[in-house]
Amino acid sequence: MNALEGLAALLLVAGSSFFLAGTVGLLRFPDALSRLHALTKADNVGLLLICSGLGVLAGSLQTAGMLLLVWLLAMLAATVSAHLIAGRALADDTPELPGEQDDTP
Amino acid sequence: MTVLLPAVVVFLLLNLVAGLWRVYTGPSAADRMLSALLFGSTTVAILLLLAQWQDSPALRVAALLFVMLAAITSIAFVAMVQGGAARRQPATRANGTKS
Amino acid sequence: MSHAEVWVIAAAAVFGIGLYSLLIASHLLRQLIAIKVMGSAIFLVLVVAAGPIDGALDGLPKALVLTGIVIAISAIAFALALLVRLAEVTGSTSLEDEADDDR
Amino acid sequence: MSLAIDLLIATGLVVLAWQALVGGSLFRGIVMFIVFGLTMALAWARLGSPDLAMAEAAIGAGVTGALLMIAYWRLRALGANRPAPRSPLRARVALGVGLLSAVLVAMIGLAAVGAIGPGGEAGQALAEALPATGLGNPITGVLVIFRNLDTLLEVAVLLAAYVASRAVMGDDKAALPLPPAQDAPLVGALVAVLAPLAVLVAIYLLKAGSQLPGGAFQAGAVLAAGGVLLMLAGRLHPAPLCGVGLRIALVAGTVVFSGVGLIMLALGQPLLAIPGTWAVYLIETAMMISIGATLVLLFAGSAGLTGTPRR
Repeated sequence: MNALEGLAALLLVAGSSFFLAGTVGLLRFPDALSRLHALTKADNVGLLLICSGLGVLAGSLQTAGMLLLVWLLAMLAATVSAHLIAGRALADDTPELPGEQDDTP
Repeated sequence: MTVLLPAVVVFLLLNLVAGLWRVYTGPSAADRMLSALLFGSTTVAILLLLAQWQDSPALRVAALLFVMLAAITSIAFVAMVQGGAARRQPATRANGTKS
Repeated sequence: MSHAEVWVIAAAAVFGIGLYSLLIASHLLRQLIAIKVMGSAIFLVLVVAAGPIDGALDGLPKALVLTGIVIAISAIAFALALLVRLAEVTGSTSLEDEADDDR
Repeated sequence: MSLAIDLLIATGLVVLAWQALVGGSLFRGIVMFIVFGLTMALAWARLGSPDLAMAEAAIGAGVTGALLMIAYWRLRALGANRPAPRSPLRARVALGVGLLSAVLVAMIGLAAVGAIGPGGEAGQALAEALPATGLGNPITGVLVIFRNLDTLLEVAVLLAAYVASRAVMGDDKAALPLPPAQDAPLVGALVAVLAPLAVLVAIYLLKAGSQLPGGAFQAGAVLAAGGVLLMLAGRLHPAPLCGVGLRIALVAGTVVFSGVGLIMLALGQPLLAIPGTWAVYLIETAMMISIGATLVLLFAGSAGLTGTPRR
């Protein structure tokens, strides 16, 4: 049991480090496309590791299946979102949408 | 485990706070949407961790709903800007790759 | 500071920000968001005031808030329909009279 | 450690509310508000309300963001996003009013937390009466059995919101079409996975709702999110007319709920008495369909919906 908890702890810590990497990339990378690249990949690996850690910890096949489903759907959502946002970032390099104005003094 | 799970949750929340900076500064609309993406995936991870820690399986269903519907806002965003007045010609789009 | 106090104070701050913004924002879309944010703050107070954070459930306020969430979004959707119609008819997204401006 | 989590989420809510509402571009405000909704789901999770977390997740992630963005786009297409400036005096008064209201809410909230304490009387009465109903989820019990007139009227409010929005649409129904769908192959794959899954999850939530967190409102919100997805992907279009099926879906919740209640009245029972668990399922199913259909129509801002003819 202890070995399992150790494994789960390792996976959780590894997962959160990937989330940290994604956030660092989001903050430090120079343009929208590279930020997108850093964020989506790192976050999905992080989510996978955290899901595996939780699956090990939960010890029930049903929960593990649920976690797997969540991760697969997250992959799908991230793929589509990243593709759409990347297309948008390519199509338009202007800093803000036209028609953008501050509406409060 | 009773210490590690909340610790990871706190860590991810701090991560989110850092990510908020990108929504704040932008500079482009795509950047802001990108951070919304970060918030989606991190929130899912936090919900799953809370489900385990608080022993509340229903939160996993909430996480499932989150990932299912996370893409909708992105689609609305793209539909909005591409369908709007800011629509660019395909030629401009190809030029955009230079950056 | 206890858990409940943290939530109540945060909810109060959110409500104050919402009301402040409702009064100063001129764009009606922003005002709608302000109303929605104020509603969320009240939902928080209701649920926090009902009971402990870990432990027994009190179903009454939660049922109230659950329907409230759905009703709030439908009210916002209706308000947005009104707003779009207003913009179609008057070309403005504000209820202010132009003559009221100081500038 | 748990206090640290609560403090972080609560502070996050305050910061996000400020960012969403004060200063900055309107678009940033909308994105910040979407993030605020996601954070609210975390808050409900911390407050031991998975029911609310589910509803907030479905509404916040699936409907609110899309609704605000499309409305923003429509306003911009109308060229109407020109705000008027405000006087500084008014800002100062507003600041005072905001501060005052915050103090007031804090005082009321803190007093309520101290006064009621764990497990108020109504909550205890509910916990005692619940086993007799055969339901395990107190929230479903409250919604369908103990406060059923409230719930019936809330479903009616949804219907009223739709009727009212239809009334203000003017003569040219569905005046502005939704933006065209882009990148169809990838979005198509997403829809092919998510639309059936949304129906499946909605049915699961409905079935689970009698014992576990879940129920008609969450299930209806998930269905609505699925419908919004279909509209955004160009599979459903706003139509000037409302078909028969759609009309039935719109009124199903109100009609079935009040129908069951009136039949029980005719049988000599109290008004809106629920004859058994099967009736709870029947009513919840009808409510789910109505909630989903109404929210999708409100999103479309049109009278009806029509599918795309295959090309």
